[in-house]
Amino acid sequence: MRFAILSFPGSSCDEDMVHAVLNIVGEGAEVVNHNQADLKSFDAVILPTGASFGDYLRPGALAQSSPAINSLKEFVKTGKPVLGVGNGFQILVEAGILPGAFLINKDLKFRSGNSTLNVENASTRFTAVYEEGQQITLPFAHHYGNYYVDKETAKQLKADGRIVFTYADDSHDGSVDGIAGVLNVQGNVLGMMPLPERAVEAIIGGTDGLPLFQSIIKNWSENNVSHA
Amino acid sequence: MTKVNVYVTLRESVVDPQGIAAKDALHKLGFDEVGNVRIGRLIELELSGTQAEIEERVKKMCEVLLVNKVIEDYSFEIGEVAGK
Amino acid sequence: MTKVNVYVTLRESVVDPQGIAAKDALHKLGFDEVGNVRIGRLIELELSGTQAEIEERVKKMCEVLLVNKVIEDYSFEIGEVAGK
Amino acid sequence: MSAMHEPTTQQIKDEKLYRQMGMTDEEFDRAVEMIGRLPNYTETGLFSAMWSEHCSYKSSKPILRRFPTEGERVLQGPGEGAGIVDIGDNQAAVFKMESHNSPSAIEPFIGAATGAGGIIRDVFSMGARPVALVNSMRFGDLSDARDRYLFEQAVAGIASYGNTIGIPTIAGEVQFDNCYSKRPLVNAMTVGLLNHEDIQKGLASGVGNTVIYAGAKTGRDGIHGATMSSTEVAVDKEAELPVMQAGDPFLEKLLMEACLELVKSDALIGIQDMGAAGLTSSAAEMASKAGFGVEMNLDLIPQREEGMTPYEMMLSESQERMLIVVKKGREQEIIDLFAKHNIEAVSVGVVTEDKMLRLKHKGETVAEILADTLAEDAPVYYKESKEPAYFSEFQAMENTEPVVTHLKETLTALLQRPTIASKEWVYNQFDTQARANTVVAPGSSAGVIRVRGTNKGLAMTADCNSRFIYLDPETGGKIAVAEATRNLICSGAEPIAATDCLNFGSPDKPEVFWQVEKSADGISEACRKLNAPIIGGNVSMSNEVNGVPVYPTPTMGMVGIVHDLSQVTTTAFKQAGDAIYVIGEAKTEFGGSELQQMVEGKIFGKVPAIDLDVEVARQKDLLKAIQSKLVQSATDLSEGGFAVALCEKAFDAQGLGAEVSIPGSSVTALFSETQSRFLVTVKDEHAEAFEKLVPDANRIGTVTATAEIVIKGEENTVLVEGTVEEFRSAWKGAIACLLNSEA
Ligand SMILES: Nc1ncnc2c1ncn2[C@@H]1O[C@H](COP(=O)(O)OP(=O)(O)O)[C@@H](O)[C@H]1O
Ligand SMILES: [Mg+2]
Repeated sequence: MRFAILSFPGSSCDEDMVHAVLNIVGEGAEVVNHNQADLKSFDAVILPTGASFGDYLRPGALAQSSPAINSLKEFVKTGKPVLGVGNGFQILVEAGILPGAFLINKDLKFRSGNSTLNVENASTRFTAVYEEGQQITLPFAHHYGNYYVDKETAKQLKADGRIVFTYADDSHDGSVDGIAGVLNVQGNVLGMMPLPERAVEAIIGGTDGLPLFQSIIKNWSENNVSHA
Repeated sequence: MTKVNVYVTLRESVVDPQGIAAKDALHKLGFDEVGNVRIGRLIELELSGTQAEIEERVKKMCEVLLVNKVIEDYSFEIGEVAGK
Repeated sequence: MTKVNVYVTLRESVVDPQGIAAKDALHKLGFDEVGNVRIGRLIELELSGTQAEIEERVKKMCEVLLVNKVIEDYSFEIGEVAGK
Repeated sequence: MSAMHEPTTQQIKDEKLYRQMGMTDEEFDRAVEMIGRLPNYTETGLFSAMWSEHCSYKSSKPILRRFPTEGERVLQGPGEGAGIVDIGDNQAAVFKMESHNSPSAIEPFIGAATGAGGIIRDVFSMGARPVALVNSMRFGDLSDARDRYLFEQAVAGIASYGNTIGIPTIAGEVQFDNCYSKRPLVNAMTVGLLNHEDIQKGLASGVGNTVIYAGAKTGRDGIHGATMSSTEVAVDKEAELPVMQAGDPFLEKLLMEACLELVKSDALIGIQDMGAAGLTSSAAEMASKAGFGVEMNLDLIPQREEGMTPYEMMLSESQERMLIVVKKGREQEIIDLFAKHNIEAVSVGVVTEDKMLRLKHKGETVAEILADTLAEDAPVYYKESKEPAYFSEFQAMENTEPVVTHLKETLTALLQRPTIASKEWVYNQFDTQARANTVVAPGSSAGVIRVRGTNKGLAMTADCNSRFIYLDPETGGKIAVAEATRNLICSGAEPIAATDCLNFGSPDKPEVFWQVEKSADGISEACRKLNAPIIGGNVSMSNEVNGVPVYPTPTMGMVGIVHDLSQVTTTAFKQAGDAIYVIGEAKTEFGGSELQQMVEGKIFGKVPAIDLDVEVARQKDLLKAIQSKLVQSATDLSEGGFAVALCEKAFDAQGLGAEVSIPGSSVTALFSETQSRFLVTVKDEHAEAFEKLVPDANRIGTVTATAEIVIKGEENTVLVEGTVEEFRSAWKGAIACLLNSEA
């Protein structure tokens, strides 16, 4: 499988994602620059975390001026998987690809650490290798991790099974209904604030992020085997 | 160049963590007469064009980039339009 | 309750990285007519008191808490003063 | 102000205008003598900046010479942007620590942020990729609102810069004492990695080569920052201060990536960041070090504001700027390289043979001074040194125990002291895991990152107990070094080199200068013995409020190498049933201790003694035991002594506790800060082997499966008994609690 790690100026954790996918998970991964942005040949796109455009104005906002956003929107339409973590999630939300918006953390401070998450939906292509209701631990690091959607939308998301992860502890930073990760309507785009790429090796932060990547790969190989 | 002030505020339905913190701090400092506090953004732009052009363009900038309509509202004020 | 808008802007000589980045983004999006962009804060306060009281108190709030005078300037506008 | 309105050379001399820029009469006369004429306004500015303490180290040079700076691993000692040590496999670690105290006293967020930004630049200007940040901070005791504000904002400022640029903060320290009230210390350290062939130096060599300016535009901000940081800041005169130089971490991220690409180019001759004294120091130093001259056309400098004078441009401390020398004819490709990263780069000058720093502006030569004169010929002061009266008084005192009535309450109170309490409130605001290499995040003795592609790790820490240094600078200096190496050893690392940040009061006070000298002696001796050469550092003098100097605070930053990542060890208990050992015996030594400060409200007397030979032996033994995988957890005993360290080992260990018995007088056994001690746990099956390797270790108890702390004294009397949870909650919430307190 070939992953594009879509990097904007300031997306400082792009290399971390490449490392996770390429060296640990063992699939193809390369950084794609936001200016070049030909995504067609890739099987999946990941928007890594970091502070694209310095998080200025609103996190994820200024990335909307990059040519890559249009290619990304095209890519989303193909139905192939797109994952945005941390700042990558914020970019997806600002682009309108995922619902909601981000506010500053409830206590106004940048926060980092580990959060315990509930896997709310283990039947998505991003979570199939987890168990439904499983609790996992993933690192997080953000200043605007306070996810907002209006009540109606939240209800709808829940009804549609599009809330993929929720915070099981008090590390939600104010997020509506403790939402930590959501899916788009088609089910091929996942955004999440916790950072699975920081939890793929025991030496640095556990391995609870691994099944997420394995799920994507499993789904891909199933589809591609049936095509063959 | 004409100066335009864009005022971006959080929508009423959205909780404003900064506003709440500011209100608490003001109360602690003895400013008990303060009720609600909301913190928004003031964007000062300099740009060229006629009044009508500016109006249209600034609106577009807000919609496309400067404002996140999911959580924010905006208004703007155009200063004296400079001749060309 | 009376509404007061406080406008907080970065002092001219202080670099505004946010403004610079926003300007670049606007240019990339085709808004070439935009010159300088500066990003400040808009603080909306609700408070009680007479016009004179409000004026004095808001000034104090700005000096003590709302504005960082080392790098910021401010001005404010008092809405219609509500009767008591 | 245009150049035309600047004072004439005669006015500068007659009206002694140079004094406003921080130059003394003697220094001005020296400058006049060296150039053989009166300097104009711009030139006077160049002298004042380059001859400030911050740039010239004029009063600290004689002290710095005492430091050991060489070692088999040292590839670059003091003198460049950062020092470099070999870590094997053709790789090297690059690091340095720097202060940003004055700016942080005025505007703590920006001051601390730009401090972090500056030291990151120092490291990537050597060709190294910054991989980790460390900080060391001092504030008043948080009872004052201004001190709370300074603390909160400085932490947020460091966090903002490091988090935005994407470099993890993996270690640090914060201590609180009212001697720092309204005069915080904010020291930031960056550690980078490079391959040997990529080492860069700040050299302007090769006649005809091109000088390129890259990065942010120059504004009127921070003019005379270098002189400011060498003088006491009057806190209530904010309005008159120069405009703060705000930082832009996003721009720096782009600049960093561009520079790291640039170092691979064979067109590059030299590179240096524009730090204190901006263009002046980078140009003069690059020329002087290389033995050439530099001529720049100031009209070409990218300017943020209109009508800037040469004086303003040369002294601006706008952030995120680099000065670069490239081979003649290769300019465009370098400019293109920067453009690709969205960074402005412009050719602004050439390297010349005549060793002059020559500046042109609007067709005229506005400054012409030998680069060496600026960079090398600052006066060197041998300041007067005098032993303060307090020292002999304290030395004459007997060691006594502070009076403690209730042991458990005292322990709980100690755990709540902000200097001892959990620093989670601080480090939770830092991205500690960016770059996905963090093996040990803040919360243990030292931070550890892995070196990708190897099985090695780098451990790092910053330490300084300034109370000890105040009471007895020489002993205190040794302790600062020893504490830093202990923190590394306890993490499984072998210390390889050190950096420092010498924060003191005014060196014009003989008593302060005595503190500088004595602590430097102590530091030097300990660094020699502990095999940690000092490869770079920074001096920050005149940290005073209303004429009262802060405690002498020569912070030590230290880096160690973990030879095999499986040897990484942390503070927390690992397993019930493990044997608990203490290495070293407690003596009644409370001078400068946390308990003394808490009980007496002041510090006095003799500080704990340190025998460096004992220290070296114990550290060697313990490291050997750790490397032989005999040790489950390790920590050194520092502030608060044994009882605090024992609790800390339980705080991060889910569901585990301890039961121990300790001999001797209970207050001493629990709270004394006797040096060279460690608390270690060992699997029962390894006990014998461990004891053989570490002869000074005494088995005192066992890790228990119940989350309780039970400390018994002589004849089995219970000294302290309580749940881990009650101690933990006192320790964990203390800082947040102090910050939320009113008044
Ligand atoms: N400002 C800070 N930044 C990052 N980490 C910090 C900071 N202050 C303290 N820490 C971390 O908290 C832990 C405890 O610090 P400290 O009490 O100074 O430890 P020690 O006594 O072992 O030197 C360490 O892991 C340290 O790195
Ligand atoms: Mg310490």
